[in-house]
Amino acid sequence: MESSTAGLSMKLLQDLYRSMLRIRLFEEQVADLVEGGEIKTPCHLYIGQEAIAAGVCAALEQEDYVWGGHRSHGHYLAKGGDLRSMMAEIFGKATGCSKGRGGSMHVVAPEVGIMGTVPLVAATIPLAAGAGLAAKLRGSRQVSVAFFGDGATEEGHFHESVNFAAVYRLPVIFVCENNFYASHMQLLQRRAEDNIWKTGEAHGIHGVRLDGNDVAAVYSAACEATERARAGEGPALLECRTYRWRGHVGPAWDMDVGVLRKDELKDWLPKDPVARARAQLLDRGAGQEHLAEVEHALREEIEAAVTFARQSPPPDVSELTEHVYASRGGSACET
Amino acid sequence: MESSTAGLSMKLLQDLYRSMLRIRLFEEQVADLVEGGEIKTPCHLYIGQEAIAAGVCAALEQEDYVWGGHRSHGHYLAKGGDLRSMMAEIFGKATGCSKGRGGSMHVVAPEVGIMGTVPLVAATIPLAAGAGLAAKLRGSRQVSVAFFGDGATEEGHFHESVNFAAVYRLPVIFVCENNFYASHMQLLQRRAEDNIWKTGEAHGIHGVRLDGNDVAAVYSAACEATERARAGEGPALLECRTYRWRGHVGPAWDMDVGVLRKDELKDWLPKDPVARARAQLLDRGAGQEHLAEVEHALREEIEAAVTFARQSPPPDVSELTEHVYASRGGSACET
Amino acid sequence: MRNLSYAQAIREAHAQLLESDPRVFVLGQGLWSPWYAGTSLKDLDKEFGRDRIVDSPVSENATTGAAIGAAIAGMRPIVFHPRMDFMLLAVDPIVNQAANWSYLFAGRVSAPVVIRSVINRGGEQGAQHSQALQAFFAHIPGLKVVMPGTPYDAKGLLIAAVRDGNPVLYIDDRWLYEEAGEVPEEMYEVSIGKGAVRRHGADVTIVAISTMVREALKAGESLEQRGIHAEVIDLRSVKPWDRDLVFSSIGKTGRLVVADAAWKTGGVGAEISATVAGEVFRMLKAPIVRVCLPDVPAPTSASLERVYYLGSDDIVSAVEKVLAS
Amino acid sequence: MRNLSYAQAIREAHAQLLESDPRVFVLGQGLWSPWYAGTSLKDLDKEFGRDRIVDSPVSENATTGAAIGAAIAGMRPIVFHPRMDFMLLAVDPIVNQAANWSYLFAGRVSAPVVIRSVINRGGEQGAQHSQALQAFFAHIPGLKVVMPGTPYDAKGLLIAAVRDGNPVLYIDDRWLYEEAGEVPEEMYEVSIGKGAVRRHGADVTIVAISTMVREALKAGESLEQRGIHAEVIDLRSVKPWDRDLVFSSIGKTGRLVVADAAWKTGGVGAEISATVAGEVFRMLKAPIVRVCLPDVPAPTSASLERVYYLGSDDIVSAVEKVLAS
Ligand SMILES: Cc1ncc(C[n+]2csc(CCOP(=O)(O)OP(=O)(O)O)c2C)c(N)n1
Ligand SMILES: Cc1ncc(C[n+]2csc(CCOP(=O)(O)OP(=O)(O)O)c2C)c(N)n1
Ligand SMILES: [Mg+2]
Ligand SMILES: [Mg+2]
Repeated sequence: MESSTAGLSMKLLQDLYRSMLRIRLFEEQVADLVEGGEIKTPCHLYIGQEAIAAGVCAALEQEDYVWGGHRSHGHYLAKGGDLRSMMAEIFGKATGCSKGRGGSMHVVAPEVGIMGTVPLVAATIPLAAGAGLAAKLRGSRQVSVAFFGDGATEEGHFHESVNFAAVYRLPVIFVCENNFYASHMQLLQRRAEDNIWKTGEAHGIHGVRLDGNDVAAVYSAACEATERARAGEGPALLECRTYRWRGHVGPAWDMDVGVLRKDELKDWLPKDPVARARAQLLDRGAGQEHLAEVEHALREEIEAAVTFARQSPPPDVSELTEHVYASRGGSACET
Repeated sequence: MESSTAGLSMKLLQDLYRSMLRIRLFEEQVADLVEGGEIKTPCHLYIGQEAIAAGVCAALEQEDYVWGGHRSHGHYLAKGGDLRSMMAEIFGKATGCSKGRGGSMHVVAPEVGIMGTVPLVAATIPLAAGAGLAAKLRGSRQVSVAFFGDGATEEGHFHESVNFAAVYRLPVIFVCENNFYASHMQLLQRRAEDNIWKTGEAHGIHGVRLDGNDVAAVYSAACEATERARAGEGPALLECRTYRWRGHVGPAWDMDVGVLRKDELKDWLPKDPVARARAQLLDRGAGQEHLAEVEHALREEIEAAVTFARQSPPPDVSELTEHVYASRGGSACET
Repeated sequence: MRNLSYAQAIREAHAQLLESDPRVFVLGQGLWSPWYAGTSLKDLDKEFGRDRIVDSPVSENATTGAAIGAAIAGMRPIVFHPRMDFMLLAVDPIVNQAANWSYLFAGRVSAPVVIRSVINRGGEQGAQHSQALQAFFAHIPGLKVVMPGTPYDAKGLLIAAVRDGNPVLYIDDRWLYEEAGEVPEEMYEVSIGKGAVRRHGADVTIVAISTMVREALKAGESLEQRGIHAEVIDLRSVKPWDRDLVFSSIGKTGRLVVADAAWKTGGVGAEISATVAGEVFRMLKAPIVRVCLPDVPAPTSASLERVYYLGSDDIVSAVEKVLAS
Repeated sequence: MRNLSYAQAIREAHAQLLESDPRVFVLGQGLWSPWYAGTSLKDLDKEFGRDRIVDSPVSENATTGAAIGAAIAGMRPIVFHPRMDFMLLAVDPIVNQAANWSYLFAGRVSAPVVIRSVINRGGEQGAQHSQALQAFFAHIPGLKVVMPGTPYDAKGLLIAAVRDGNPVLYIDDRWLYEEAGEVPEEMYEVSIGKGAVRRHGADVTIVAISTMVREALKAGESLEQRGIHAEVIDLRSVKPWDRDLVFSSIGKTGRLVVADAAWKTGGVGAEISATVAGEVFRMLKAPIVRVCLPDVPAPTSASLERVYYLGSDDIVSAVEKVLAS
C-alpha cells in the first residue's frame, strides 16, 4: 500500500492530506448541523470518500472542469470552491454560492471550473463530455472531469457519454466513485458483476480499477489520465472503490435507508483514507504538532464559515423570479 | 464455413433456405413497388441480412416473443407473420396487419409473438426485456428476442436493458444485426472500436460474435442462447455481422444516403446468405428442380399478396379516431 | 367506515391488486427501501415476494420500457417513479411507445400499464426534486392521467387504472400522504374521467387538482364566512377530465377559478380555461383566473419556498378577483 | 432583395453564425448526410470542417447533454434533432438540466444552447415520425421556443436564438422547406417574443403558428372574397409569445381563432385561449375556436393522413363558427 506514495513529494502529500481533512471536517460539521436541525436541505455526505475528490482534483489545473452530483461537497472543496459560500448555500442564504436557489445538491464555483453539480443521477456526465468537446474545439489544454457514483453507471446516458467521448477522443475523465450502494441497493442487486471498470474496454477507452481510499493511488491514476487527455489520447474511466460511512442522505451511521450494514462498516472504517494519509505523513517524518496546527486552522475556517452562514440574510423574496432566464448573451463563463 | 451446417438435418436446412428466400423475394417485390411509386410508406429493406431473421426465428417457438424496428419485414416473415397482411399494410390498406395505421415500420402479428415493431431506434429493446420479465413471472418457457442494429447499441436504453436483463437473468436474447452502418454513418464513426459483442461481458452476460450471413451459424447460436434462457441462465447478446445491400431506406443499390460504398458491396455480394444456403443444399444433394419449385411457389404467394393488397380498400376515414385507447381491460394478447 | 391515510390507501390498493390478479406486479426504484415511497409501498416485498415487487437499477428508461413490454405481453404492471422529475428519462417509452401502441396496431395489441410517479417537493430540495408535469403528459393522445386528492380516490383510482387497459399515469403527492379519510375495505374503482363536487356553492366554481383540493376547501370555508358560496370540484382525472361536471357548475356560477399546483403557462389550467372559453363561453360572467405556480423552477431556500408554493389564500385572492371583475 | 427558400435561409443563418462566432458549432444526427436535414445544413461540414459540424452516434441524450455542457463551458452550440420525436430521448437534459441551469445557480452560469428540431411528418411515416410537441416545452420555465413560419424568420430567429444566451428550442417544419421568400443577405435578428401581423382585418383574429400561417393566409384570402376581413398573426415565438400584439388585435376584432398543427388538448392554443380568457375577457365577443390536430397519433395510410392533417379550409370553418356564434 505504502508504495503508492513512493514518487510523491512531501509537499504534495501534505496538500492531499489537508484537502481530505478539510472535506472531512466540513462534512462532520454539516452532519452536526443537520442533526441539530439547523440545516434543512438534504445533505449527502462525502465522509469516507475524501481521497477520490482530493486525489483527482490535485491532478487538475484551475481552468479544468469538474462536474458533480448529489454528493459533491467534496468535489467542490477539493477543486478550490469557496468554503464559506458553500456553507452559506447549505444554510439557504443569499450569500451562498447559488444564492439560495441550490442548497446542498446544487453547488457551483465557475471561477475554479465547477460548472454546477445537480442531483439527478448521471445528469452531469453528458455535460462533462460537452465541456471536453468545448476544450477540444477551442484547442485549450483543459480537461473535463465527471464525478459520479456506481449507481450512475446504470443510466443509459453514462454509456452514451463514454461512447461519445471515445469516438471524438475528448479530454474527459470519467471518475466513478464505486461505494457499492445506490441508496439502499447493493451493487450486485443492480448489476450482474462487480466490473464497472470493464465498461471502459467495451467502449474502447482506457479503464482502470483502483483503491479509492488511497489518495496517492488516485492522484497518480488521475495524473496519468489527464496527461493522456491533454495529449489528445482521449478519455479514461477510473473506477475508484470506496465506501460511504454515513447514510445515503443525512448523517446516520449504522443504518442505510433500511439496510443495516454494520458489518461492512467494520471492514471499511480501518481503511479510512484520511487516517491513512496521516499515517503516511507521520511515516515520512511530518511532525504531530504540524498536523495538529493544520487541523486547528481548518477547524477555525469551518467555524468561521458557519458564523458567516448564520449571520447572512436569506434570499430576498422579491427576487424569487430572477435568473429564470440569463441576461442577453448568456453568462460569460469561459475559463 | 460449410462446417456450421454439419449437425443440421436436410429438412432444417431446407426450411432455413425457404425462410430466407421468402424474405428476399418479398423485399425485392417491395423494392420494385417502391420504385414504381405504388408504395409510399418508407421501406427499410432487409436484403442481405436474411440469415439472421431466419436463423434466429427457426430456433424459436410460436409463443416466443419477437420485437423489431424499422427494418423488420424479415423478422415478421421469419417468425411466421402473415405475408399478405404485411403486404397490405405496406400498401396502407384496411386489411393490413395494422389496418393502415402502421405502414412498413410498424408491423404486428401477436398470434405468433410479434408484439410490434417500431422505427425509433432501440425502442423495443426495453420492451423485449419486459416481455422476458413477463415470461419469467409467469413461469412460462417463453423467450423474448430483440432484433436491432449496430446503431441501436449507441442508445443508452440498450445498455440499461441489457443490464436489467442481466441482473434478473431474464430469458431475453439481444440480437444485434451489425451491418456496419446507421444510415450514412459507418460503425467506426460512431464507436471507437468494432467490438459490440464485448458489451455482453461488460454487463456480465454471454456475448458472442458471429457471421450473420451464415444461417446455420446463426441458428446454432440462437439455439444455444434459447436453451440457456429457458434454463434460467439469463440473457445473451449475439452480434451478427452482416451487410445491407440496398440503401438505408428505399431500394437504391449503390448509394447510401450520400455514402458511396460500391467497394464494400463488391466484397459482400459474394457472401450472399441466400446463395450460400442454396449452394449448401445442392451440396447435400437437393435437386435443382425442387429448389425451382420452392422459388416458384414463393413467387406465386407474393404475387397473390400484391393482388390482395391492391384490391383491398383503404381504411375507412370515419375510423380515424378509433383505437387511440384500447377497450376496457386492454387487449388479451397473452400467448 | 375505516379511516386510512392517503399513503395507506395507496398501499392497500397495491396489496389488493397483487392479491387478486396474478398479472399485476410492481417495478421501479425504491421498492425494497422502507422510506423511498413513504409508507405507500411499505413491506409489499415481504408480503408478495421480490419476484413481484421488483426494485431496480437506476435506469428509468429501461424499467419503464420493461413495464410497457410486460404489459403488451399480457401482464398488468405498475411501474414506480419515486419522483416525477426522474420520469423525464422515460419520456420516450411513455410518449413514443406506450401512448401509441394501441393506435399503431389498430388495437390488436395494447399497453395496459400504470405509470405511477410521485410529486415530492419542498424541504429545500430544489428544482430537480419538485416538478409536477401533469400537463406534459395530458397533451399526449393515448395516455390517461389521474391525480387523486383524497385517500378514497387514491385507492379507487389506482384500481381503476390497473383495470383500464390503457397506459395510465397515476400521480400522487407526498404532501397528501398523511391526510386521513374514509376508505372502504373492499376493492372499488373511481371512474377515470369523473370529477367530484366537494363543496356546493353558486357564486364561483373552483376546479382544483390534487393538493389544491384541500386548499380550495379551506378557501371555500373562509369565503363562506364572508358570504361567498364557492363550489369546489375535485377534478381527480386530468385526462380525460370531466367537462360535463365543470360546465354544469359554471352554468350555475358563471365564474371559474382553476387551481393547479404546477407552472401556469401551458398547465392543465390552460386546457380547462380554453375548453370553457371555447365550449360554454356564453355562460361565463367574468374572466377565468388560474391559481398556479409562477413560471419559475423551484428554489431551495425555505424563505423562497414559502413564497413560491401555493396556499388557500392564493385561491381566496383569485376568487376575489373573479368576483370583482 | 433575394428570395431564398426556408431551408436555404436556415442554412445561411448557420453559415453566418459559424463564420462570425468561433464559439458556434453544430452537433447532432445527420449532419454529414446530404439528405437528413434536407438542404438546411447542406455541405456545412465541407465548408466549416467536421470539427465544428459534428455528426454523432445515435445517442440523443448524451449529444444534447454534451451541447448543453459545451454551452455552459462557454461555447454557443446548436444541437440538431432531425425529428422532434427523437428529441424525446433528450427531455432530461433539456428540461431538467438546460432549463434550470441559470436559475439553479442564480445566473452565475447558464446554458446558451440552441436546440433545433424538425417537425417531419406525412408521407405515410406514422405516429413516431410526426410529432409537434411545442406545447410540451413551452410549459417549462427557463426555455424559450420559437417556430418560424417564413424564410425571413427562419434565418432571423436562428440568429437571435444563438445570441440569446438561454436554451432556445428552434422548431422548423419540413413542410415549409421549399417556401420561398425575401431574405436579407446580412445577419439580422428577429426578436424572440415578437409576433407579426401578416394580414390586416377587423372581423376576426387568427393567431397561427409555423405551417399554419400559410394556411391562415389562404383562409384569409378566401374569407375576403366573402367579405370577411381576417387579421392573421404569425406568432413566431411560442414562448414567450406576443400577448400585446394578440390582445390589441382582439381589441379590434373581438374574435379569436388559434391555429396550431399539433394536438388540441393542452396545446399551445390552450395557453393562448386561457390567457385571453383571463386577461382580456371583456374584449371577447364570441367563443375562442382552436384549429388543431385531433387528439390522435398520426396514422400512416395516405387516406387517413388526408383527413388527419389540417388545411386552410379548417381555418375557414373555424372562422365561420366564431362569426356565427
Ligand atoms: C435520474 C435519477 N434517478 C433516481 C434518483 C434517486 N437517487 C438519488 S441518489 C441515488 C443513488 C445514486 O447512487 P450512486 O450513483 O452510486 O451515488 P452515491 O449516492 O452512492 O454517491 C438515487 C437512485 C435520482 N436522483 N436521479
Ligand atoms: C431514437 C431515434 N434516433 C434516430 C433515428 C433515425 N434513424 C433511423 S434508422 C437509423 C439508423 C439505425 O441504424 P442501425 O440501428 O444500425 O439499423 P440499420 O438501419 O442499420 O438496420 C437512425 C439513426 C430514429 N429512427 N430513432
Ligand atoms: Mg454509490
Ligand atoms: Mg446498422
